[in-house]
Amino acid sequence: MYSEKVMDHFSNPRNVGEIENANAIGEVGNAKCGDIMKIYMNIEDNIIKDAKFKTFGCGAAIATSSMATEMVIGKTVDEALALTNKAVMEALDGLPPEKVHCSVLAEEAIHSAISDYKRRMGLSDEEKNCSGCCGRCKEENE
Amino acid sequence: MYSEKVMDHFSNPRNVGEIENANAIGEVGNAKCGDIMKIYMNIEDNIIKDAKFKTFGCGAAIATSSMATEMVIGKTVDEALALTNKAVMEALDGLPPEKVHCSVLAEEAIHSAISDYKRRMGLSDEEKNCSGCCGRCKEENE
Amino acid sequence: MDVYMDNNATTYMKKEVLDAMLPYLTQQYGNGSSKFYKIGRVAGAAVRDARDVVAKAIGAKINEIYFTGSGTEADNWAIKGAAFAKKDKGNHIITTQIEHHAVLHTCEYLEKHGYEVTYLPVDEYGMVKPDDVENAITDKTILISIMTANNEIGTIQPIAQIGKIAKSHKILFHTDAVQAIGHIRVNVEEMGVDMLSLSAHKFHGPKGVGVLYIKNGVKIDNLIHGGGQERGKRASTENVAGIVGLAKAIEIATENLDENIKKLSYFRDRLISGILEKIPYCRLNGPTENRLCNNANFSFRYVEGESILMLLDMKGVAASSGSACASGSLDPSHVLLAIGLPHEIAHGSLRLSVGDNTTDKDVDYVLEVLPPIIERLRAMSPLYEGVERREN
Amino acid sequence: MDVYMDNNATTYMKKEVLDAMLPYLTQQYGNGSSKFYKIGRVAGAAVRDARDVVAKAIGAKINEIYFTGSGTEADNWAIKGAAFAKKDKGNHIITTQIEHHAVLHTCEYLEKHGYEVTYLPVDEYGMVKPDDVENAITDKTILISIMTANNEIGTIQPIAQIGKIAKSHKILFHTDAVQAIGHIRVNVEEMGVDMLSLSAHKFHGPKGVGVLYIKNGVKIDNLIHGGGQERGKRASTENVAGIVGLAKAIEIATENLDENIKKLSYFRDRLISGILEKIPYCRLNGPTENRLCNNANFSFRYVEGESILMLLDMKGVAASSGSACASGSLDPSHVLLAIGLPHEIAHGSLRLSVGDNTTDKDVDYVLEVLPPIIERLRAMSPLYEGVERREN
Ligand SMILES: Cc1ncc(COP(=O)(O)O)c(C=O)c1O
Ligand SMILES: Cc1ncc(COP(=O)(O)O)c(C=O)c1O
Repeated sequence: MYSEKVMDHFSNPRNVGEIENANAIGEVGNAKCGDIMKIYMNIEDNIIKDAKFKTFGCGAAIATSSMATEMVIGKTVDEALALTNKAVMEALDGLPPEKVHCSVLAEEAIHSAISDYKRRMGLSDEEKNCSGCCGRCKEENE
Repeated sequence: MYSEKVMDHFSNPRNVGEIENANAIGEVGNAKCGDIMKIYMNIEDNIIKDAKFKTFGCGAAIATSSMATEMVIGKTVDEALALTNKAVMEALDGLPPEKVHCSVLAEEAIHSAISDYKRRMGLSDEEKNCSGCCGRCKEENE
Repeated sequence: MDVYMDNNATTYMKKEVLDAMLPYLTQQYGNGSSKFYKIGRVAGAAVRDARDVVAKAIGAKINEIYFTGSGTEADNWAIKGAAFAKKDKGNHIITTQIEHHAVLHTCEYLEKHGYEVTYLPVDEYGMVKPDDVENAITDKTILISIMTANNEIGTIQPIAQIGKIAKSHKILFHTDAVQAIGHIRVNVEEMGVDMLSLSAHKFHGPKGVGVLYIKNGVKIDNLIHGGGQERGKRASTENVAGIVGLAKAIEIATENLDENIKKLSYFRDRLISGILEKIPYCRLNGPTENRLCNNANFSFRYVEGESILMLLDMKGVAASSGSACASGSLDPSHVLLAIGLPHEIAHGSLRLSVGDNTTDKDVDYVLEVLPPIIERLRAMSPLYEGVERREN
Repeated sequence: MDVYMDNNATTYMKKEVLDAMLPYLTQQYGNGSSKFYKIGRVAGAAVRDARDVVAKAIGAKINEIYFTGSGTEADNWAIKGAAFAKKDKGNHIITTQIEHHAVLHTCEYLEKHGYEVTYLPVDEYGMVKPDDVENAITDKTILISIMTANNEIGTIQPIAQIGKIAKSHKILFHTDAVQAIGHIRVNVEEMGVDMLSLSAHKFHGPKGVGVLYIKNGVKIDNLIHGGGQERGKRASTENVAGIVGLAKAIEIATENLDENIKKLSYFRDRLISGILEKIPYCRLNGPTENRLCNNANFSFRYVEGESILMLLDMKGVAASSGSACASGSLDPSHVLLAIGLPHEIAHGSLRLSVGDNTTDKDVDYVLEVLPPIIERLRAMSPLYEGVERREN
């Protein structure tokens, strides 16, 4: 069901772990829904120097976390904010329909970490309007 | 589905044909229902000297005609009248449930021929109350 | 000599079909819905590939193919599923008097539950008139179900014409194409159908597996509720081997369609002309044109069908009859009655249906053994007495 | 190394079963209802013999056995058939929260059609209380449907006790015994059931064939209408090979029942004690007594089930999970929720179900590869962070 890229990122996830003294931490999802993504970043001079994650969730959740962290490292904050779930999915050669929400979660986790960073830096009082959940739990069961 | 006896009487039916100058002829059933049995007898001194049949119908109809004619030959008229469909069935080692009506038809054919004989002989004005049909066509489709 | 002449009832399974199935009856026993381990994915992929093959064979999209446990289940699902789903729109169904019992008894069941069903008559060849279909439509009509080809007398219906009528009135149109695969071109687009039923064992596939094609966008109720198989529409652990067998069989049947039709028609026509020539008081039931290439059906006056079958069986010939006795029911075939045969003639019917393994020898043999069988039964028949006498 | 630990999902087909089926997939291709020729009679006799074997295996009479296209179809038929047949008597059905979807979704469908369904709760081990059944009965109750043994957590229900209650209230009682054959003694008399469902592929038979036992005298509506097969109660050309395979499989399963139970329990118990011992923050779901001899089910805190399955698959181990992700649905297993697990713990579940070909080596291997998998996922889990810290 998963692409080779997904399988690769699931079985050899990049950037697993925590960053001590991270200046940007975001956590989205909740255990009830079965996915939690926590992303740690080290941002210097508006550039994401490092990113790591911890994820409780399915194969796709782990693979998207891995891919998303890989994709933002080296990017500016604004570039990282522009990263969409679609881009993460494409980088993974696609996800099965019922797993698309994992890529949404990854996008949200990045946003959440950057919001945290901005708050810490006093750069912005604008709170990213994230529910802390990808919304999947509220979707109608078709 | 049929016993060996039935198959034997179907494939080598006894007493097929007509009797010229028969003094007892009975016909029961109708083409609409898919079975007609016509029995010819030669009755002398109250004894059935010969019996033959012609039957339009299924394997069981042919086998019961064959068996019934064989069973009445040599019998007195009263003995023949006492022949039940059950006796014919037993002699054939049984019939499938949906074919029981064929044995009823055979019993009725014998009765009908004997009634004919009695009428011809002026022996009885009592008409055998035979519908000319085993009644199967009127049965409820279960 | 053994001669199988009942291919409308069922067909032998091709070796290629069994070979395709065997892995899934042995090592590849995984559950087709278990995608998190290899043996399950192998099974799932086999089902997906099979779905693709079936879709291509009938001109459908892969997600319009639903596997079922039989042709009968497909018919039941299409008809009840549509009836229940559309019950707020109306309660009227149009079908014909010559459908298979899988359709007829389903419609009768719905009649007990408040639906109204029009059973259209057919002409003497078993043909439905498209005008009759159109005239039967009311503003309560929710479904038209008309078979592609009749299993007893082989009549091929003008499905594409009826499809146009159904479409112009925006009424769901189902066709039972169980007898059609391998015998005529079946293409859901050209036919203009919304639903179509198939059954593998009629085209050299395994028994116990069928297909319902449901056009994208058509919503019907489920018949078998449960797990999420078949995209949530038909629950049950997938019959992987059966599905693979069905696909292989339909692939072979459609690849070789023209050749098949030619070959089968040849044997059918030899049977028809041989029998009509050799046996008096005999009629061909069903049409001469627009007839299934493998079906021949006769009525022999003055004799009854079950007896014919039994005597044929003694000679090694397997065939079937629309006689009431042979079917265990009280009336002769509803199809033969619908084309206007009187009961007594319908009782004397014989269906010979040729197949992929039929040979000239088989046909010769039938033409050799059948006439004396009819002769013999007529000699025993009280109905024939008068005929003989009149003749002589 | 390949280790199959998902025998509750499906089982491999035994060689003896395939051997029994093969004649009916090759030369003996006759239609089981075509009794007027030899090849048909051979098929018909095979179906009759199979029916006899199944009847003997579950303590039923031969005319109480009806073959279906799956266990799911048997469940649908029993429940809808009873509901529709008894609708003048009442509209209330009693079942449990832990039934298979084949039962649950069928009941939900009936709810949309005016029926009322009580879904009884279960205790923390998945056990239904007979008193709860009795208390739920109203004068509208027409059917009780309670599974013999649960497919996820293995709980074996007190069916005989519930059977007595049903009988004393004169209410039809159906049980889904799909997981029971070959694992516990199944006898319809002792269980006091009116209807019972089976599915061949759960006991080393073929996929796509099941049985509904219907006690003589019990009248339910047909689900699949059509031809006269199965004594007019379940239409479709008989899946002769499948039916023969089912019979052979149930024969083997019941002949060797005691031996089987001993062997499977041994492997199950090795798994349970080994895993509970080696992996912290782990619980066994389901009971320790009255548990299917082949089923083990665990929850591992702080990790999610699909990831476990994927890592197990990479090691060649086939298993399943009640995690929402693994099932493609939104919620984790309704069974795990019904026994009171919070969502986050239910997500981290793993079902290992042993079978006839399980070996000590297989168990050793699972006990070797599973702990590092859980370890690895926990190391990645943000939920585990706190736990580690608290520990250290
Ligand atoms: C026209 C037609 N429809 C439906 C069926 C039912 O198919 P099955 O017996 O495979 O369910 C048959 C054959 O039996 C048929 O000939
Ligand atoms: C308890 C139970 N009931 C019903 C079923 C349905 O059986 P099938 O998938 O063979 O239709 C299953 C298995 O899938 C089951 O475990």
